[in-house]
Amino acid sequence: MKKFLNTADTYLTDALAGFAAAHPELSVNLESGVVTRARGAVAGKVGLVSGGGSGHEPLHTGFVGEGMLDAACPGEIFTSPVPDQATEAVRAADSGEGTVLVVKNYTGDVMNFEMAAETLGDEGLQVETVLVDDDVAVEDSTFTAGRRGTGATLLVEKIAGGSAARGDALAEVAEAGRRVNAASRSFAVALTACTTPSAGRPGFDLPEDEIEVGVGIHGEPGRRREKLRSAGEIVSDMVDAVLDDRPLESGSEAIVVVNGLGGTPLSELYLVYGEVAALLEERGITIVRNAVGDYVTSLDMAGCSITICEAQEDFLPLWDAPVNTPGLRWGV
Amino acid sequence: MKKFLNTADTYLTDALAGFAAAHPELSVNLESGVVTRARGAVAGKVGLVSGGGSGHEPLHTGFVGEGMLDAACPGEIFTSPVPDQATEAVRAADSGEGTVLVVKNYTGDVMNFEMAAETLGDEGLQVETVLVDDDVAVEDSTFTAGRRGTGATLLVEKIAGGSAARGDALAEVAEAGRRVNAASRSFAVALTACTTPSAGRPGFDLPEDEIEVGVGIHGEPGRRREKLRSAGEIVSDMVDAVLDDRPLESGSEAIVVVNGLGGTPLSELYLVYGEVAALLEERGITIVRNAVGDYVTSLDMAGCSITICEAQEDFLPLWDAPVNTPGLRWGV
Amino acid sequence: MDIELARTWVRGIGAAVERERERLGELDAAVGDGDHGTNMHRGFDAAVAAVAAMDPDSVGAVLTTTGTTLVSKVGGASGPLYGTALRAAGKKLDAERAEPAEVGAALTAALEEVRRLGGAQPGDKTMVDALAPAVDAFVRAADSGGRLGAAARAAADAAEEGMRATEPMQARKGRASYLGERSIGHVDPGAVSTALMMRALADAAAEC
Amino acid sequence: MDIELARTWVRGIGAAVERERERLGELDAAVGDGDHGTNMHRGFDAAVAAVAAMDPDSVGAVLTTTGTTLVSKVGGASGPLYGTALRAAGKKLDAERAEPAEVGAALTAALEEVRRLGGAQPGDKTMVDALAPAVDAFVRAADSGGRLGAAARAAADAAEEGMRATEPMQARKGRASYLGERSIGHVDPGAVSTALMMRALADAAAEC
Ligand SMILES: Nc1ncnc2c1ncn2[C@@H]1O[C@H](COP(=O)(O)OP(=O)(O)O)[C@@H](O)[C@H]1O
Ligand SMILES: Nc1ncnc2c1ncn2[C@@H]1O[C@H](COP(=O)(O)OP(=O)(O)O)[C@@H](O)[C@H]1O
Ligand SMILES: [Mg+2]
Ligand SMILES: [Mg+2]
Ligand SMILES: [Mg+2]
Ligand SMILES: [Mg+2]
Repeated sequence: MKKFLNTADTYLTDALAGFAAAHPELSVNLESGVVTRARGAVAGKVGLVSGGGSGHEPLHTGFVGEGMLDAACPGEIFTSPVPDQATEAVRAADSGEGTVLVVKNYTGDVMNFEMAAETLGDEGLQVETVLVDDDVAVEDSTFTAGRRGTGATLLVEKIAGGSAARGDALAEVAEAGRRVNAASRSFAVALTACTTPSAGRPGFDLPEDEIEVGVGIHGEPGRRREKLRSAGEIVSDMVDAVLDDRPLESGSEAIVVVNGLGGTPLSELYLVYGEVAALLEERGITIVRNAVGDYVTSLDMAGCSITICEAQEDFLPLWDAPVNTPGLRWGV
Repeated sequence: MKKFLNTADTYLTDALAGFAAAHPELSVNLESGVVTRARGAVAGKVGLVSGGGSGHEPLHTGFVGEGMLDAACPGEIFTSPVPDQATEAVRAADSGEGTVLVVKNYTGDVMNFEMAAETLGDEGLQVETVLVDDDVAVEDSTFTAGRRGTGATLLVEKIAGGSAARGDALAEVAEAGRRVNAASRSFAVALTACTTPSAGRPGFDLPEDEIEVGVGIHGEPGRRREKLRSAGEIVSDMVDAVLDDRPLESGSEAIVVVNGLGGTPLSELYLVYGEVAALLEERGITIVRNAVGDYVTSLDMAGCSITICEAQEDFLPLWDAPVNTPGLRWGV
Repeated sequence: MDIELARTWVRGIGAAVERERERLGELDAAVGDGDHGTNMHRGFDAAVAAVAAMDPDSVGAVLTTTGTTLVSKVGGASGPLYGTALRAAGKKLDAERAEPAEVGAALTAALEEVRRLGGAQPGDKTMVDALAPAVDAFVRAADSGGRLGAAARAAADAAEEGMRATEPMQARKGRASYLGERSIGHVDPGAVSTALMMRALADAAAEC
Repeated sequence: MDIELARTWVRGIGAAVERERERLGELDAAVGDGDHGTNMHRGFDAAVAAVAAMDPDSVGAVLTTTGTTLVSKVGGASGPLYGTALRAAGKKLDAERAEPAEVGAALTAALEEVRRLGGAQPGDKTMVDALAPAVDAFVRAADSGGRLGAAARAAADAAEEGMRATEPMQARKGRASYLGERSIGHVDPGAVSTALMMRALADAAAEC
């Protein structure tokens, strides 16, 4: 395993310590991993909290700050946080107006956050959960744990964050998040497996001429293995998968995220974006906003995901609203 | 070779086409590769132009925009641009106040930009060149081509960009850039080699337990090969190399850049930053600003560089000044 | 089952998980995200310490503390499932000693909790495929007058058989379900850890 | 040398570079950034086309166009060096024919331009280590009354010898100098491309 690390066991806390050192505007509890804004909950504002396994940086810790999350609770690598972390994060985020909890749809995440929500409910805190399940590589049926939460999380957290920041009420913030999720679909492919510090070697072996298609963000193998083809062909399949699941008519407007999985350089992501843009143009879909970069990663995996979100009218001002976080920053 | 690409020959133009599609606020000449602000030169403002080989994205194209560059001229991958590209970029950036050309110190870059500057001089345009040479892995002696320009380029372009944006005159903008360069030193290590599309395979073979120490940003081997050690040990050597070359006294203030080379995930960069922060604290040096992320990359190389810049008084307001580019954005 | 035996059981699981940590991780890497070994290890490390530090007044207290520790240390899918299951089992055993039938009722409560929380049916390729036959075997042995050791041995055997039976299954719950047909041909890591837990009980109760 | 021979020379370099593209890249990867093959290929591809499309009125025009094309297509270190060198050579040959001594003077001008622009001394492990002995051998052969073919052959032989002599050198110019002692043991890619260029001249002038 080739990584900058001291020991596998301290990887997470060491990385978090560095994050804390780099971002004095945030407050980082190195014991629990919970990250909050240094100034605490914002009076009169609905809280927004997210969390999940680590290894997806900048998600979620990198999205804490003005215009986005109030707190994040990262778990161990690829392991959903425990309920205690989630309750700590929500308590820190709650100013009395209630808190929206953004949860990616994984069995572990759902269960742990549910337990946290019960505890918080018992304490009299209002908590609304927004479940993100955008990954069309997984069929949403009784034969699976349901679609996974992946790239759309960026959109949900930014737009719900904008809604909370402008003073919307708890139900409205949650509703904004849910509508973004409902309007979004994603699909990912991996060129290489990723290596968790504890495993010390890649999660799967992938020959030089093969790729994993329909992967998630936890280093698991995808739906199928294919021969490596040209970017144009790969991206065309990805866009088809996304739009087959949730068609967009000619004339619609979309927000597109081309998200790197951690080991793919920016130039390749732009190349992929160019293919997406051409394909959507052919279909008469206008891309009104885009984000190209590493947002929801899978450690050092080479690969990318494509998220297409129908840009419903009220999404754009909330996407454009000021944001000041380590991972996303504009307008302030 | 595992990359998202169509053909090796079209890699660069395809990536640039995607960049153009993603950033309508910029104007991209797909023939020459020159990127300018869509609204052109800013009246009354000194122009700021940079360029160099491609493969370092977001540098330089991703730093075109308000508060930073007016134009960038990317060459082929790891190949300095030709004089025609540089002249096109400078002409687009020049509003009559003269233009500062940021050039990284490589034989090819220096010669090509010099030829461009001669041509531009003949046309009556005023051009000042700022040479960036921060990489202490290379001795600055007659036995080498001199220190390379690497991570400090981010600082030079941002701070000179801030100087130009606030209306400083040509000589002042150039002087700001030169002083940032003089105040900065960098050092990089690679965990893996990178693969150029045209070569199709890694530039060198590196066993699982070895790293290249003192690498540049063009996939070349480093000064020496070493056993992989803990992040703490590696970073300690890197910081020593930087500060041995340009010592900072206890009590000084620094801007620190921990820069990913393209294939290293953000969590590792933060881990490295944590080590740097601890080492500088031990030496009594206060980090007053930091940037942790991929800024000056080497395609898909896993590795990082550390840049330490003495934060001279006037640097901070210029670093903090608003910037709105694809690769760096705050304050607007 | 007395308090000391409960403690020995927890320690036994801790030792088994320590020993099998890497294998659990590899099994999970094949169909999931590879963290089941470290998850179980982190949880039972803490649980063993918690149980050693406490002065329990009932068998159930040992299991409840173990469950609570798992919930607050493990995360992922296995943390809440094993954690609440053990808490449910603990609630049933509020005396200093428990007869085999009472232990059987506690294990039944644990299984119900796993099924309620996770919603998995037998055949979905989860820990349920090891736990359900194990609980069934335990209860049957205890009901027919079997001693703790014998019932636990029957349970461990059944758990291991159920664990092996997950190999040809296609997963319908948890991360492995994302793989669809590609999940076939791999043993479920949670079923393996369940089998380890039942075997640890059998070993702890071997003399009873 | 007449105009046609100059064209044949440029085409010959184009073919050699096409053939050796990969090797030039590999040599450059060992001590530099691996682009020398694609750089030369891109440049001479364009130069061959430019020279084919033009209707030159002098030998020098062919070389000047080649040089200008290299400057505007290659980039890197080799682009300006080879480009301005060929332009300097071209300026010396403004007639339809050039005698061997005139070609020798043109090559001398090219070498001077490379040395002026790049600042490299013989022994610095650059193209100069192939070009300097080649020009020297050419001029000596021409001065002693040798015909173009013989002078060019002497130059090509000297270039190849000079190229091979770069292997044990430690680089002091260009990217290879960044490697310090690690640059020892590799042939300089620019010296190789220079040798290819001189050999292409010898081949084009074989019958002269
Ligand atoms: N819905 C479920 N019901 C029962 N068991 C489940 C369920 N989902 C997952 N599991 C079990 O959890 C195990 C995985 O645990 P672990 O790897 O620790 O968590 P995660 O899947 O969150 O990474 C699986 O092997 C399976 O036995
Ligand atoms: N200062 C110099 N003087 C003469 N030749 C040089 C100098 N620097 C580099 N070269 C030559 O250029 C060659 C490399 O060319 P190329 O790879 O195309 O450009 P770059 O080094 O910019 O990638 C070297 O092998 C060397 O022969
Ligand atoms: Mg997990
Ligand atoms: Mg080059
Ligand atoms: Mg797992
Ligand atoms: Mg080169």
